[in-house]
Amino acid sequence: MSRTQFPSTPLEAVAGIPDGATVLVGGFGLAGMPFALIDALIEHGARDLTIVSNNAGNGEVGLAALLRAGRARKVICSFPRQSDSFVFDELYRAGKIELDVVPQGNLAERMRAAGAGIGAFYCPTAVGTPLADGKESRVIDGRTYLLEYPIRGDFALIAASCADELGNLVYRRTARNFGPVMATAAGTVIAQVSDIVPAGSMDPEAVVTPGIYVDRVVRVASHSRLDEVAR
Amino acid sequence: MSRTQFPSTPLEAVAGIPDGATVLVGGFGLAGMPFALIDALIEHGARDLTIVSNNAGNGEVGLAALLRAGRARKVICSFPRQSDSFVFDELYRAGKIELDVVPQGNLAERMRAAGAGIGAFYCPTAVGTPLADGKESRVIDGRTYLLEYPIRGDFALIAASCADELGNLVYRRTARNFGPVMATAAGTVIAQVSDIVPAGSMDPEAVVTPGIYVDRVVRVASHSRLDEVAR
Amino acid sequence: MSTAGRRADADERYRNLTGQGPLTMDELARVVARDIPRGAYGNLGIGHPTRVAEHLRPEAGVVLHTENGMLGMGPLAVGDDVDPDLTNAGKLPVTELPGAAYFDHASSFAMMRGGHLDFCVLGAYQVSTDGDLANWHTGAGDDIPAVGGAMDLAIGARNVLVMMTLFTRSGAPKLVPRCTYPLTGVACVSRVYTDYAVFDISPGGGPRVRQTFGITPAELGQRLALPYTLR
Amino acid sequence: MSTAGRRADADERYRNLTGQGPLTMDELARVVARDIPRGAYGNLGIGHPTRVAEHLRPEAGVVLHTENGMLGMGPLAVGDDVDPDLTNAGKLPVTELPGAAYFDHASSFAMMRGGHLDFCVLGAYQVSTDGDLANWHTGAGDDIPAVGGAMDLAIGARNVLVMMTLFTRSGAPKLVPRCTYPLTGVACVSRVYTDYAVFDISPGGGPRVRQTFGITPAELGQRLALPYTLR
Repeated sequence: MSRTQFPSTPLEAVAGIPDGATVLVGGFGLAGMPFALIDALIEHGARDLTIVSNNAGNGEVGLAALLRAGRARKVICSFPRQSDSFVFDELYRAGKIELDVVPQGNLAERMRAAGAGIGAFYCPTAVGTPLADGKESRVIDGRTYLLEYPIRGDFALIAASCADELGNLVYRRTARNFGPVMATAAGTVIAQVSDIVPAGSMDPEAVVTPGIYVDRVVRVASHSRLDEVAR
Repeated sequence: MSRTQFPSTPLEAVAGIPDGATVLVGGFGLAGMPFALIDALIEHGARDLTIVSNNAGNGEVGLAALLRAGRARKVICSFPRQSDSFVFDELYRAGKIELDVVPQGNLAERMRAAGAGIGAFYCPTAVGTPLADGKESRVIDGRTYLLEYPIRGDFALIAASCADELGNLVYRRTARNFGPVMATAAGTVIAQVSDIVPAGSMDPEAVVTPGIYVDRVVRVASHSRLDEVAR
Repeated sequence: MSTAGRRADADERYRNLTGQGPLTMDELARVVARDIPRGAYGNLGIGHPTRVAEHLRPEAGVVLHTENGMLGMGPLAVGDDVDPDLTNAGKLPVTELPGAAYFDHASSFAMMRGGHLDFCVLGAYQVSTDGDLANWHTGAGDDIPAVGGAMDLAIGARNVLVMMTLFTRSGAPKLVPRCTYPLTGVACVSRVYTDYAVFDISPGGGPRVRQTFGITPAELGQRLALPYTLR
Repeated sequence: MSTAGRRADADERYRNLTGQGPLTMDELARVVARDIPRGAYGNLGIGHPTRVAEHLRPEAGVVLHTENGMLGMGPLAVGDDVDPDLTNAGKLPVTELPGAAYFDHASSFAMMRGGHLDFCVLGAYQVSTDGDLANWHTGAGDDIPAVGGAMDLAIGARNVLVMMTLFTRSGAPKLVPRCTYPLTGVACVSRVYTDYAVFDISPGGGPRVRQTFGITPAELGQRLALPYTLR
């Protein structure tokens, strides 16, 4: 009915992601990480990807597995270094992956700008720090700002808790994190969800990501991969 | 408990609004218009106000009554001219009120920028039109944008359907409109609501305006003024 | 007449349109509606464009956006369905369809400006043969300027469709080499639906006649007094 | 020991702090917590600052923000309360208090950058006597840069409180005339809580000693090797 598609497997859901694509990947640590879609992307085989995500993988699953498989050319993130980010650390120290570190709020706001048709914006974050290097600055009302440009994805892979038949999404707790803003900022938005419900069974006041932003939805078993990680 | 206050009358709620203040006023037409707070502001007596709102009053109530009482020096809005905007029309044609017309999306986004700590942003709206006059422009990736600055209020008057004891707000249907963005963009945010419920009785996933943005909440009888207008 | 009855009636008339002379605005709304792709998201401007909704078949799954914060807008509300908290951009009471979603003004215009709406249908005072749009201000000195969301829609929707009479009451063409009214947007219109003909507009190429109603392209060119031959 | 028991114990020790020598980080967390105003909204950084939460009295109504999208964060989750979808910025499982609200990353950092948080408490490698903060990067060549939300908090919270040991393990002062580590933010810190003393920082004025723990201001000045006398 709506233009949102409902492929039956994660592999079908990631169809068409080409080599060299920029892929936004939701999640903050493990919460909201679209494990099934990332596994499918590994199986799908696209290479030379630029990955935009808050972290650069935990343990050996999810993003870390994608990196280990050698599929990413570059990571744009706020916080690559974690206690269990050994896959990224090794690739980075070996010079096998490019890293662009962006303050977490700028990462979110630059994707928001991409989704909201904003050409660029003046942001006070990182003024006077090494991350300001090479950026244009401007004083407005006595305060210094840096000019920040949108970050747009060719694709976004996100996880939500539930979709309806129009592609409207709701999330659970802090697993919401980057999903909603990434959904606005990519050419093709692919969501994995635990449930798909009929149109009209979601509270219209509580929809977080309207279906207009969602191109493909695939249902996957709830939290299977998280439970595995937690073990 | 939280820093949100709960005055018992609309008049107490608007206490302290000084002459010359910039006041953001929620609502789109009648939906979401904070009638009780506007009436209280008229009674309170502050003059020489700059009003930021989508419209410039309907009929003789709400904003129109405030304008008729001669309290506003200037209106910043997107759509002053309506079938029943005769109060504003008369003042404007008599040269008794200043008007700054802003495209509706820019009105919203400029308030969002104020609330989100953005110094200015490049926006594609109104390029090549008379509303671009005097604005700085810039070509980014081949497209022309105008530089737009934040609109900040000293106070915001908004209407929501329900608050909890922490000042968290939810709205009803399209009465949500400008309330959430105005709540982020003013020094003191005053909300009229139909109900106040205990902390914990609102779904945390469905809160639209977190209490951090809300300084004062006053309960008023539901829709009394709208019913009156509808008659 | 019921909506279904009206639609059947319009169907009947549509089959006999060619050669019958200029269309009524209701017939034209039917022509516009037939061109909207299944599952598309779009916004119908105030006035004649609103009537396009009556001709959209529910099974086509077209989702309507109203800039005051909603996707999934249904038909105008009557009787007990009237809710002052649920209106369209023209402030008329409307209804909610299953799968609807509400959001605030900043989100609504971010959606619009970010290029997420597949189409909008707008009225116009004038459209230039390069796709410039003039629909917000007559330019008369005593006209109170009011822009609303027109400029945001003009630059935001992927396809800006105009629906208008081709001539003013005094017979002046409204499709013109260069707009004399103040502009709403530059080179933004991709198609113009009029009572005499439908035109495709492409940058630099001049309008292409897609369909005529009771008039030949040659006669059209003559009445429009264009400095070139219509294709 | 239970949280309540731990708090009572800390109370007891706090009464006997003066003259007892440097505080433990837990004792210091207690000192920080006592200074947080009732009903304040704030964010506690990863590491030692997280422990401030244990010393906030529920009746003070302090509301904790976690940048991964929540206000109203409760204590760390244990046992059945652990929910992989509910974590803090350090990716540890936490709980939800009554009146909590969830939002996405763009909203979370808009809140932060917009100056809506009353305070944050951050750890630091160094703080300059002008309030410059260095807490994200050691500057070592093989250190993988990871900034997270540190720069956003540094420029966003109304009061940036730092909590740190005053000396490195090798005895070098961490309150310094000029940071040698890469900066997180410029002139952003307003107060520094350390195991030896609490300092107020104001622009241009040099730090003012607010409280000492088992050391005199003169001894402090000597150990810090500041080019001026502490007030």
